[in-house]
Amino acid sequence: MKEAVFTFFSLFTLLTAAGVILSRNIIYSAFNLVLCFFGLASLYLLWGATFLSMIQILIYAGAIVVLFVFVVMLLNFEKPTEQKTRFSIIVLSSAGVWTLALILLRVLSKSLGEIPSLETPAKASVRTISKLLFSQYLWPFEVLTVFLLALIVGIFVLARPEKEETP
Amino acid sequence: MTLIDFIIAALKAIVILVAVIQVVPVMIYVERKVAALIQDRPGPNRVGPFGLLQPVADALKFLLKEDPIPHYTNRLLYTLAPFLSLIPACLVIAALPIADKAVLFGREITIQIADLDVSLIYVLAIGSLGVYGILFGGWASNNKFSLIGSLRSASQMVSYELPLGLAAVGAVMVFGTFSLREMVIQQEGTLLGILPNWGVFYQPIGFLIFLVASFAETNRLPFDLPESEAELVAGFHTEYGSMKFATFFMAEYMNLATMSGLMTVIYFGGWHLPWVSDAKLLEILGSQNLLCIIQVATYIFKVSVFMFLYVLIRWTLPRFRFDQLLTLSWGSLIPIGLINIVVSAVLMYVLGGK
Amino acid sequence: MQSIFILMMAAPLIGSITNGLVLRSSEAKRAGTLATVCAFISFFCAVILFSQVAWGEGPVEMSWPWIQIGSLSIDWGFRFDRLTSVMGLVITGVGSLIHLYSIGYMSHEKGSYRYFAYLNLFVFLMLVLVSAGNLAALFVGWEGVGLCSYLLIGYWFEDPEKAKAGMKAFLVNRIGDAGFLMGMFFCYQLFGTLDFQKINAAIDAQSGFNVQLMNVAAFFLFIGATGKSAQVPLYVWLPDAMAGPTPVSALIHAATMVTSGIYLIARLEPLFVTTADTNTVIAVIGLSTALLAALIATSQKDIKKVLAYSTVSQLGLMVLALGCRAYGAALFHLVTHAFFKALLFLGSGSVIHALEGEQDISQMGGLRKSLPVTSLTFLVGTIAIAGIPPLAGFFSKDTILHAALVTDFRLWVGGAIVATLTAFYMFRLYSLTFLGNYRGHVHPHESPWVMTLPLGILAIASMLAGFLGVPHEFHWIPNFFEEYLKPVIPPYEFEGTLALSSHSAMFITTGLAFLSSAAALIIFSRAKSVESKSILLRPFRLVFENHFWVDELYGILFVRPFQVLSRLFAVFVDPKIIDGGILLASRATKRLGGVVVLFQTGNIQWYLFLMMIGVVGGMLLLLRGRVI
Amino acid sequence: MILAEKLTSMAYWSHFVSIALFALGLLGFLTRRNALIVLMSLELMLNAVNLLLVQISMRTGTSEGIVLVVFVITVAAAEVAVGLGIILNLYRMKKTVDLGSFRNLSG
Repeated sequence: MKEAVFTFFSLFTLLTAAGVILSRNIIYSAFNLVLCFFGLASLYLLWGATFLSMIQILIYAGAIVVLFVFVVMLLNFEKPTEQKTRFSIIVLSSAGVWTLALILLRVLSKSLGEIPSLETPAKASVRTISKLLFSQYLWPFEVLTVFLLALIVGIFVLARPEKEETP
Repeated sequence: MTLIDFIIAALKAIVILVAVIQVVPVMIYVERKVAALIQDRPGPNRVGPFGLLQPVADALKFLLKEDPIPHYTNRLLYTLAPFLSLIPACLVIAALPIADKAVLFGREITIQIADLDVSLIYVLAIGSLGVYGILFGGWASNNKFSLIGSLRSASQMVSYELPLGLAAVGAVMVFGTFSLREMVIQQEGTLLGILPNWGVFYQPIGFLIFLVASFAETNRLPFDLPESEAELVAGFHTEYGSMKFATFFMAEYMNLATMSGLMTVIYFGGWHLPWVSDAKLLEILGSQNLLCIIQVATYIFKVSVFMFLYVLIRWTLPRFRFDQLLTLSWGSLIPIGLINIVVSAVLMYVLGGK
Repeated sequence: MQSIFILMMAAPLIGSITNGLVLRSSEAKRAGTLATVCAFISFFCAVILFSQVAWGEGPVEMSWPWIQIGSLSIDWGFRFDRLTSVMGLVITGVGSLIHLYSIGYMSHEKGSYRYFAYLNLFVFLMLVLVSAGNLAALFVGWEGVGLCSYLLIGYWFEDPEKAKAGMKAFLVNRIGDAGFLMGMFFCYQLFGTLDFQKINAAIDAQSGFNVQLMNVAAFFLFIGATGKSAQVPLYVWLPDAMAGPTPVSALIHAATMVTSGIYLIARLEPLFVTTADTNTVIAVIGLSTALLAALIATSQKDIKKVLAYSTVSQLGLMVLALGCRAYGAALFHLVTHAFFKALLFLGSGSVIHALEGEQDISQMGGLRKSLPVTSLTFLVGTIAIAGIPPLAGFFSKDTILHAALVTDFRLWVGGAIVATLTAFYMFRLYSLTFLGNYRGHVHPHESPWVMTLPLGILAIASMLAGFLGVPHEFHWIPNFFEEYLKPVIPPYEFEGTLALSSHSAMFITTGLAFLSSAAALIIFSRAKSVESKSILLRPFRLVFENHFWVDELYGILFVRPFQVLSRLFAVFVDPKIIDGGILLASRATKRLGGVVVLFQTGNIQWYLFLMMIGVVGGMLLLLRGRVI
Repeated sequence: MILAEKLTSMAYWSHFVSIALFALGLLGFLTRRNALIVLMSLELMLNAVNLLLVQISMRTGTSEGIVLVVFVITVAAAEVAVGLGIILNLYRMKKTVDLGSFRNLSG
């Protein structure tokens, strides 16, 4: 049962991801991206990371893709035309990417397969995560907050309409 | 998980969902009646006694009307959009604890579809997905009014999710849990002997922020910018008719219900009667099922009060301008929410816990 | 007392900064007044300090850390003792008079604030030099006054000749400074300190030091002194330094800066007393300088050049005294020389001022009538320098000659010749300038009081200063100067038998001075032209007039090869080898960049593609078939 | 033990899923010329790594991976915000988001 659900959501995720990169219409790409994130959230749920699953939906599906769609709509006033990619590039890239994937698969399944697995999947409770965040990972956490502050400033500068040249 | 469990869960889901969907006809009637009351006119009074069957007539009208799809639209998304709007609204209900538990056939059944340990985040997360229906609907309509409505909706949603989340963080700090059920259970009893032990007394400011933000999240007046009929014809659903429009309509009322339910759960003690503890009530009534019915009734009453508040406000306050809307969120609600968190944290530290 | 000391140092510095950086007043009177007031403040402080040192509690000392590297520790040490007080009084006293004089001399000059700023700065740095407590601090003042000298010689830098003269002075001094530095290093090596007190104390306490090394150290320090004090072979810059304004020549190139070499050696008296070999060198160099310069001076036509060579000659005499270990005598001559040479320079300045810049004595003559004050004071100075009693020069010169006589009879003979020649060329100068008939065309006029007042004061000083240090022959008058310096410089001691009794030696030299003065007066007072008619003397005159072709010799020996070498570097080494190397590097970089730029397409996907290829390649390399 | 075995096999397929997801993202990045889709592909790659982190973390019972994922999500959100801001500005400049037309940095 669990395997079936797992397989279903894995395939769902991969198919929608393929949809993201293959769609001619960018709005379908965005739509596929939402579905892909849902699939990922489900996978997280299956692995027992409930909190992360919710966060995945809240941030990725609820905020990031909304931004994407928002920008797509903004740009839609004059339809952006995308030129076709050259066939040679596609072939070369695919070859490289799948070589890399194969290597990674071999390496990961070899090295990560040796990690001892627990009898039952662990539960990452919010409490554990927050304790870690505020003790062991406090420093990265604080750095991240500063980073976000810098980001806000950066976005503000980026988004500000260009000033009229005043003589 | 045995088959029986599965069947019980499915039944529970179906029953609660069907029950919640009944909010829609009731709300249609209430809304029209209240509007009439405020505008000093009789309102619906032809179909049935006091016009009580008006919702049925409306539903029939929606079902029987022709359902055209304009040729310039994106067919797939145009058709999908209303359901994208409705599905999250239905999904959210799964996390709301309606009552404690009932005993049927020797089994204890919690009156809640799914008792997640992160149900508050779940509600916020799924609730934030409702925007896709509006976005895709507006985009697929291929109509400038619709598109502008969608854009407004997107920025509004993103802007108001933040104060909503910040207000919720305050409550989470007070209760120390993300589980809505836990929160309700903690709100039993009295505070300082006089007040009911409700979240609103711990987080008054948080509650106000939550309330304001919930109006924006449900696209209700005074924040119904995505569909403001004075500017954008009908906003994102300009091109929609018959049952598709009705679906949007349903989604809106469902969202209203879930938001009210959420506020009830977080801030107003959920299924608890004020000043009376469950144990005492059980002693008086002598039956768990009876207690459960009373709890459900209490819950429905509290939710109704909020729904009524929504309706009242809709017909009393004027609409905001869009920039005012955004300034309200980024300029007032978010800073206040942040300050609320800090002050709550300090107070909790000083007073030692809850 | 320390505050007075600080005030003495600070006053000229403040004046310099105010004039040079703050006010920048174009009016000579305003800038000059400020500078003069500062110089006088400094002088009064020096007087107070002098009284303190002479009758009060002794030397004033201050120091604070300057350089601390490992065991090397150098302080900013200042010490105002008796020797310093003598120098300080000369510097500030003569200096302030020259400041006053400059107001008049520079009155026609535009932008003379620069001049006064330099002059004040010079006084400050000279005070640093003479009050420094160690060699390093002294070196700061040493270089500082060199800088001021350079700036003031080249004050009229629009004239390339004058700018070049400044450059020459600076470069020649560099050679001496290199010697000074070497001497300093040797001193540190020998004594482990640069502090004068400690060095002198160490030498006094034990004689276990390597005499050879001490000789070397003393020799190098003396090379430094030859540079600054214009001795053979480094004297050539001083005559050219007359390109500067005349008061500058008076202050820097006659009275103070050029004597800093003498001061340095006197300061390190215990070191030099013990180094016999070096003393011989010093004495010989001093005597040869004195002779050479005196000979050249007899046939110069430029009034300032005559005085310049006279200065070199007198400095040679002082160095001779140093070589004879008569440090007190040298210092005494330094003081008297400061007075009368400053007087002579200022007098010549007054003449030049009166003749609107004319310096050639063939264009002068008979100025006695038109410039009475100048003429009279100049005469006093001439008599003083000629060594005719009872004026200052007689006493100081006699002390030196006596020391030479004691050391070696040959030195005394040379010294006596120098004294005779001095009297001769000075009276020649006086006669050609002030006696006879006027040969020039400009209408001369007497200078204003700001210029004549210093002349008068200096004339009085030249007349009376000699009585401060009456030689031992007149043993009924006490030698105040020697007594005063006793704690710092032990008085000179008689040794061995003399070839000539000191009294007869004195009579001989004085007589020779009288005779040569009279001869000069007779020959030149009625002369129609400057050049002598005698065929017999012509070759000598040719040699003297051209300064023994020393400049030309140096040109051939040092300057030309150096120029050739520089040309080689400028034409070949720098553009071809150094620039070529750099260009090669830059061109190689550009070529390489041209290759690498092919990868920089500006397309982000291309970059990621390359990155991916890199990752794949790297992983394959790392694994080397271990997994696959 | 049976559960453990299952988990191992599930782990294997999880690796496969995350690597495949990563490959798809990389492919999208390399071949698509629309800047928005390139940005989406970037998100796919980040999520592939997240998936791997989650499953390793949950399998070994440590929460470090989860914390890392939280960090990654934060940074990803920030990156998208900046990226979209840049894309909007680019669009304002050239009226297109085709990456092929932004080659001003070409050497």
